[in-house]
Amino acid sequence: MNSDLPRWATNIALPFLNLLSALFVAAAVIYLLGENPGEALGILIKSALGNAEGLGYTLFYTTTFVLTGLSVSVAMQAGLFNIGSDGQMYLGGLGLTLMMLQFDAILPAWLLIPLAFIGAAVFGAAWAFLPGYLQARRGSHVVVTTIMFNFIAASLMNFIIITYLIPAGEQNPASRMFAEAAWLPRLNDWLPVLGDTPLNISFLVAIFGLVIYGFVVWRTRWGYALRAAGKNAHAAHYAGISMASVIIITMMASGGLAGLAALNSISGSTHYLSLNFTAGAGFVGIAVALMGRQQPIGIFLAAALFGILMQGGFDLSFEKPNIPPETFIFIQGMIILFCGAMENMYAPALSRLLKLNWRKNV
Amino acid sequence: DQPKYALVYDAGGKFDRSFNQSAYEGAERFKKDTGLAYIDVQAISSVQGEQVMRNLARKGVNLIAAIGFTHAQQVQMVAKEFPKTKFVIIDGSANGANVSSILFKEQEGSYLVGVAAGLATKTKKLGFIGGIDVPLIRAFACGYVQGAKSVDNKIEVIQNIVGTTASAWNDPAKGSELARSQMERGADVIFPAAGGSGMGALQATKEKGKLGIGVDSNQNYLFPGVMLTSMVKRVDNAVYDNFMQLKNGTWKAGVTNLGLKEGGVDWALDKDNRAVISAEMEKRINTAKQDILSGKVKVVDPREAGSCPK
Amino acid sequence: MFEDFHFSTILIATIRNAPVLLFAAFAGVFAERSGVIDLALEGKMLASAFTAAACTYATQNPYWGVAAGIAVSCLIALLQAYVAINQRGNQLVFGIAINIAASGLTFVLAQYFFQLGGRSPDLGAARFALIEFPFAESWSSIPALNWLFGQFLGGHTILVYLAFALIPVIHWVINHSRFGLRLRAVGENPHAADAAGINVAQTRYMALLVGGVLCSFSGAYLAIVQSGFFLRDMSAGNGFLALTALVFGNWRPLQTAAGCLMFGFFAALQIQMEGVAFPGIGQIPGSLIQMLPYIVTVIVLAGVMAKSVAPKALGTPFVKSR
Amino acid sequence: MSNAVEFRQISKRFGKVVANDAVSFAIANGSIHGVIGENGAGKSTLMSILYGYYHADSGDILINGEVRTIRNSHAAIELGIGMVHQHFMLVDNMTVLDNIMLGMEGGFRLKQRRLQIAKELQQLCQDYQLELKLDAEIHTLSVGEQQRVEILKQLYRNANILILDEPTAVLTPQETDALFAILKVFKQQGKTVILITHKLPEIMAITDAVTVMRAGGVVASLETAKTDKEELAHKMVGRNVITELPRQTLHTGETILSVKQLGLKNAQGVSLLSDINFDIKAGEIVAIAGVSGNGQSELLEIISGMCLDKTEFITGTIKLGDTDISYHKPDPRLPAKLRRLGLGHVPEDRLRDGVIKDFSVWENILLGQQSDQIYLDKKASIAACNQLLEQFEVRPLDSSLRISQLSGGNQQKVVMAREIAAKPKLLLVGQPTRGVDIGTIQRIHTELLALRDAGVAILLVSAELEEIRALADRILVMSGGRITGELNIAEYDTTRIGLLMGGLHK
Ligand SMILES: Nc1ncnc2c1ncn2[C@@H]1O[C@H](COP(=O)(O)OP(=O)(O)OP(=O)(O)O)[C@@H](O)[C@H]1O
Ligand SMILES: Nc1ncnc2c1ncn2[C@@H]1O[C@H](COP(=O)(O)OP(=O)(O)OP(=O)(O)O)[C@@H](O)[C@H]1O
Ligand SMILES: [Mg+2]
Ligand SMILES: [Mg+2]
Repeated sequence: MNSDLPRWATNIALPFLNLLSALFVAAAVIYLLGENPGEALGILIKSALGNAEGLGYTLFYTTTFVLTGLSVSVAMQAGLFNIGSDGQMYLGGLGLTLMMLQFDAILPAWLLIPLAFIGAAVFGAAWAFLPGYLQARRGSHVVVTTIMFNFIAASLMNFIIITYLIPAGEQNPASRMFAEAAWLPRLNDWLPVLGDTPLNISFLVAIFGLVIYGFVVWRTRWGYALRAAGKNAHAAHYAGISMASVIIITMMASGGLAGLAALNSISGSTHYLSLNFTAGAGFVGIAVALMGRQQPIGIFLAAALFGILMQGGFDLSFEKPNIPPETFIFIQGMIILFCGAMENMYAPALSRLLKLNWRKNV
Repeated sequence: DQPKYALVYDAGGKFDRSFNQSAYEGAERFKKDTGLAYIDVQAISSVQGEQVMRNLARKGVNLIAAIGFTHAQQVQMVAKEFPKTKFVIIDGSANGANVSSILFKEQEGSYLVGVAAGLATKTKKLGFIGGIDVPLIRAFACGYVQGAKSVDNKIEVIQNIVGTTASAWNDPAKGSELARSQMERGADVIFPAAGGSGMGALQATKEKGKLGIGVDSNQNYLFPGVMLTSMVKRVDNAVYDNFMQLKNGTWKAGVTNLGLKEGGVDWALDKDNRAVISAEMEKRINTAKQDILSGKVKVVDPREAGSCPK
Repeated sequence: MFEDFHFSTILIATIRNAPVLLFAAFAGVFAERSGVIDLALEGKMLASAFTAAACTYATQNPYWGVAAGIAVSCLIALLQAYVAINQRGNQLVFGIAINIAASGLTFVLAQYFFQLGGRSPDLGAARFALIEFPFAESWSSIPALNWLFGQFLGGHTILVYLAFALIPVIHWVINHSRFGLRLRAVGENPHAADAAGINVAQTRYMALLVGGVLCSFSGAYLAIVQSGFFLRDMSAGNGFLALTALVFGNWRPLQTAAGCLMFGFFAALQIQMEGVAFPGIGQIPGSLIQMLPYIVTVIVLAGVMAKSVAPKALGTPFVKSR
Repeated sequence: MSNAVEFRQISKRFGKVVANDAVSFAIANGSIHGVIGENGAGKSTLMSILYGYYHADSGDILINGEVRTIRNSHAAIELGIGMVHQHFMLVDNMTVLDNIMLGMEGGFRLKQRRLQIAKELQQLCQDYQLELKLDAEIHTLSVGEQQRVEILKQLYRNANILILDEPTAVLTPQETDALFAILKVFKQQGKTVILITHKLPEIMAITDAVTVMRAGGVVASLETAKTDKEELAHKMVGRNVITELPRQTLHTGETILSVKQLGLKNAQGVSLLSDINFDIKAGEIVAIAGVSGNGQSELLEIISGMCLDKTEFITGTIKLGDTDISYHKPDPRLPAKLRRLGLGHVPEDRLRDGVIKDFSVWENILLGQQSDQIYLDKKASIAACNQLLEQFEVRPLDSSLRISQLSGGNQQKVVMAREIAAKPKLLLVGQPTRGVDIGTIQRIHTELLALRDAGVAILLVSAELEEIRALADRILVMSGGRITGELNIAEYDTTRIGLLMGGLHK
């Protein structure tokens, strides 16, 4: 579209201008709520990035969003819009919890942690299998089936937690807490400056996931098949790529990644499974995938942006009671709007400006 | 200097017209009575809850009251890290020498409003609407059914839940629809325990000229004349008392079960439902109350019994 | 088991449940048949629900509330058109952005104005009157007719009648009017429409605006008719359900309406399934019964209606070139 | 004679590309005016400007002697200009009638207008001898019929100036004749026709004047009667073009493809292919001639392993070398398996099947070969790709471009290069030069002949009899899903082939 703009302009200047616009709208709202926008922004940045512990929390949230963002991105590469990451993450949580409840008393940590991985990924993948299968074999729209599967997951999990997992006499609709052996090592074990943050090794898993994703999608035959199927089904057919298996396998990979996101929240932080623990992370994953253009670095940056808002926004509303936490939900929306949907708004103006400059120089 | 106090709400937030708000009112009353300030904050997720409680403890807050069962595990964890800080968990239980767990016997209050409903119904059909199917809501339902059946064993209680996701507490349209459906099937007194969705249900009962029952705080004032009563759960008292005890140096850790006897739950009678509750009804409800207090009637708690008697 | 079900009640509830979905799904029909994916139904619905409730409360007149809801919903639709058509932005991203923004802003505003935890005050008497058939009285002695005119057909608010009246109207507009013809052409092959001298951008703007108006009724119905107040996030996924009905109905008005009614029906049926002992199964737990409408949708999509065909240009911005 | 259209110094750039460079020429009223030029010469751009689709950066357009600004297609239509685009501008899932009335509805309610317009259209169909079902949906029509819809649309709109952009690229000879007959009637009525084509015989056959474009500019505007094919070809590409390529004598080897009793029915039981029997030996080109829609596409689809949805209705056997490759149940991976057995396939519809538009050129070179290795070595692939691009003179020579940035002709060269580079034993080639300019056609033909001489068996499906004549050693004529005749190239006879194509056995 804006091929006449230099790379630095499309990759840095435009996103920056867009982010600025979103922040401008946010500032207006904060001003109307009776607070000083500049001060608010200062608090937000400082609490999200300005100290090690805040940064730890920011990266903790980022981890979850990277994984759900990857989940949505993988599916998008194959032309599938997986709205079901949230449900898949929910089920992934069930998978790892069942594993941990079963084995946390008898197995050592170095076995439990891989088991948690497998449990989360397998259950997430299994929950994504059926929508994938129905799309591949019956042509049922994956968008609709995954939305439906989110609702179904909510019902199912409600039932399972209430009926089987609540320890006797407890109020909280949640499983019992896992034994410490099943807890993921936290990064503050090695980096004490991080303080009491739940940032754990799933952060490394997420980073590793980004690298693997980038490699598999762009440098292997599976990635090739995936992208080919996503861009042109006819040509994929011509090339002997089975659309059906690409769809099913991709959905399962997507679901598996979403399942892994549960690892961070449960094994890494709370250590028990509770009702609606995903808190909509799967939906943030959609925004992350779209804003990050399904590119590894983009996914990371978008996830980090949402992590910053989550952590900084929470602290800000704590310090400024006039700004309810919901304000940051609105700001999230504005950022997605300006950086995602109106990403090229400033492109014409910028290119005109650059040309003008260029003429002057000549 | 004076001790410092803090309140941590759960996802419902402080104006939910339900137990978060009730806690807020308790703290406000404490502030008014003593002139002492407090900090309050809302944590949307359990991770945030843990984070904020830790921050508050570090800031030197002496008593942190966490509202809602979702905070239970976090309280237990943070309390261990800060043995000098006192914690109160409301609606949930946590272990620790510095933790006070406040639980309510919702079934007892619900039993009383069940008696009221059983006396008020002409159709012998009642309605109950829960937000999500969780143990707490089951306790409400179970007490209500027991109360109604104590009046007339033939009374039938139609039960529904709103949903399974967090939006189940914020779906007044569905709440209203459930109430309508129950009324069309004959129910003439409806008891919603479903947060904001319940407001939709009460609205619908009002429109159809049937009776509604408020929950958690005294909601009789919402629709005077068509509110039969409210099942009040004195979260405000619990917060107020804990704050007061700390101030007076009488605060104690441990599990407290607040039932009728402790004034933790009750039914509400005020000017807004005076016209609906006849003297005869009032007498029978209070008799039921006496029976519970004296131990003559034991209201089954499904959380302990594992299920609700048929 | 069957004696546990009150089918007359289920039918009435179906009618009462349907308008929220009908209005939103029709909004989706216009947007998507013109080639713009409308994931923003949920956000428009929520924004208009808030505006409708707030204005109704302020003016004590539901009609002003509806008018204000229309205005806000149309403003969002205009922004949507600007993004989708002029900016050629990603339509899915727009939808998600608006849904999130609306969820946050309606709460913040509700809290700012009313201080009720994201609620509006009760609208009290400022709501739509129930419309009764004038001759219903005379039938009241015959139970069946009394039910038919008093409860099934009569006794609803004006928005219910509007929703049902719109079914044939929208079918006609889409399939038998000039606007509909152009709309379909633009959504299917905008290049062909453009070559035929049709202004693609203008047609899509119109479609989104009509959708804006329709979607606002959905929000108004939620707030003014069904609840009597606004509450945060009260759209509760209905916008997505409407989209599902749209896909289910193959983007055609009549089938889409049928999809909405089906959802309404199963929602009503599900309410009555709680506590019923089924032979051989016993009582099904409430949380599992909640799945019913969604499972039915999946089964229907997988079985009966395999392969629904979206408008070909859906989601792709129109750029003049081959 | 006055001029219907006159271009004065029209210039148009797309970014750095100059599509039209000070184009000036005039088109006489009541004439048929040809415009020719290589791919990318700027023909379509110029016509799009005339139709209000693009705006010229500078220059004027005169319609009937008056300077006009044509802001959009609507304005062009008002001026009596009609255009039949290179890619048809029809809405697939609407009826012929609705497509024609689109933009001309005349009122909010369609019902009565529909009846009225249908009547008028029937009259027009009679006048111009067009056969069309007005209530048929577009996607059910053949390409030729779709083009008739486009023309009927222009007739109904009373276009006085009709632009046709490569209208014959997808037509059979019969359909082309029918089209030209209509154009002649058009001309008789005093209307003006602008005809863009790559086929010089057509220019010679029907136009009154011709403009040759190259690299955005006008090379010459000539009276058709005063020029010939050779001169035009020379002016077009700037060098001499040999129209007849030299061919070496036939040396056939063993049988590579053997098709026996092949048949295909659709789900309704209608026979699409029946009784197909033929062999192809190494080193020969067997061409299939026929009006499109007579089973050629299905035949290619089955042999290439791409038939998925109606496999249960396939009968007969196919052998590739000694391997039986007949299949009766769907296997989506079959095309890849067949490739490993030595089958190459240049698909009929290259944009749909042959390339992935959003992929770079080097990635497209891997299409079909993607499953040979797990790791895709980008550097090595690009190097290999560049070599191929050089060999096949693909322009621009840049394997990292998205393939959609190449012109159709160059895309075709990429597909061809890919399939040839895999060293197939059998190459299936569908419509290799559709919409491709003369220079490129020559290049592609040269490659195919070289392949034949190297001992590859080639099955060619083409709607161009000229192409078949230039390449084939044997010709099979198909009609109604059967092979209606077979002849050697020595027996080539257009009339006889035409009759066979019409299903007339002699
Ligand atoms: N939409 C576009 N964007 C950028 N450049 C374009 C566009 N359309 C055409 N061009 C440029 O204009 C030049 C002329 O293209 P045009 O389509 O007019 O050629 P043509 O003569 O019609 O070719 P063909 O015989 O292949 O149809 C091309 O070489 C190309 O560089
Ligand atoms: N979006 C674009 N950006 C840049 N160049 C383009 C674009 N679209 C087309 N072109 C250029 O246009 C030229 C011809 O494009 P055009 O679309 O006319 O091809 P075509 O008519 O399909 O080709 P052919 O006549 O060979 O079938 C190519 O050289 C290509 O580089
Ligand atoms: Mg062209
Ligand atoms: Mg061309």
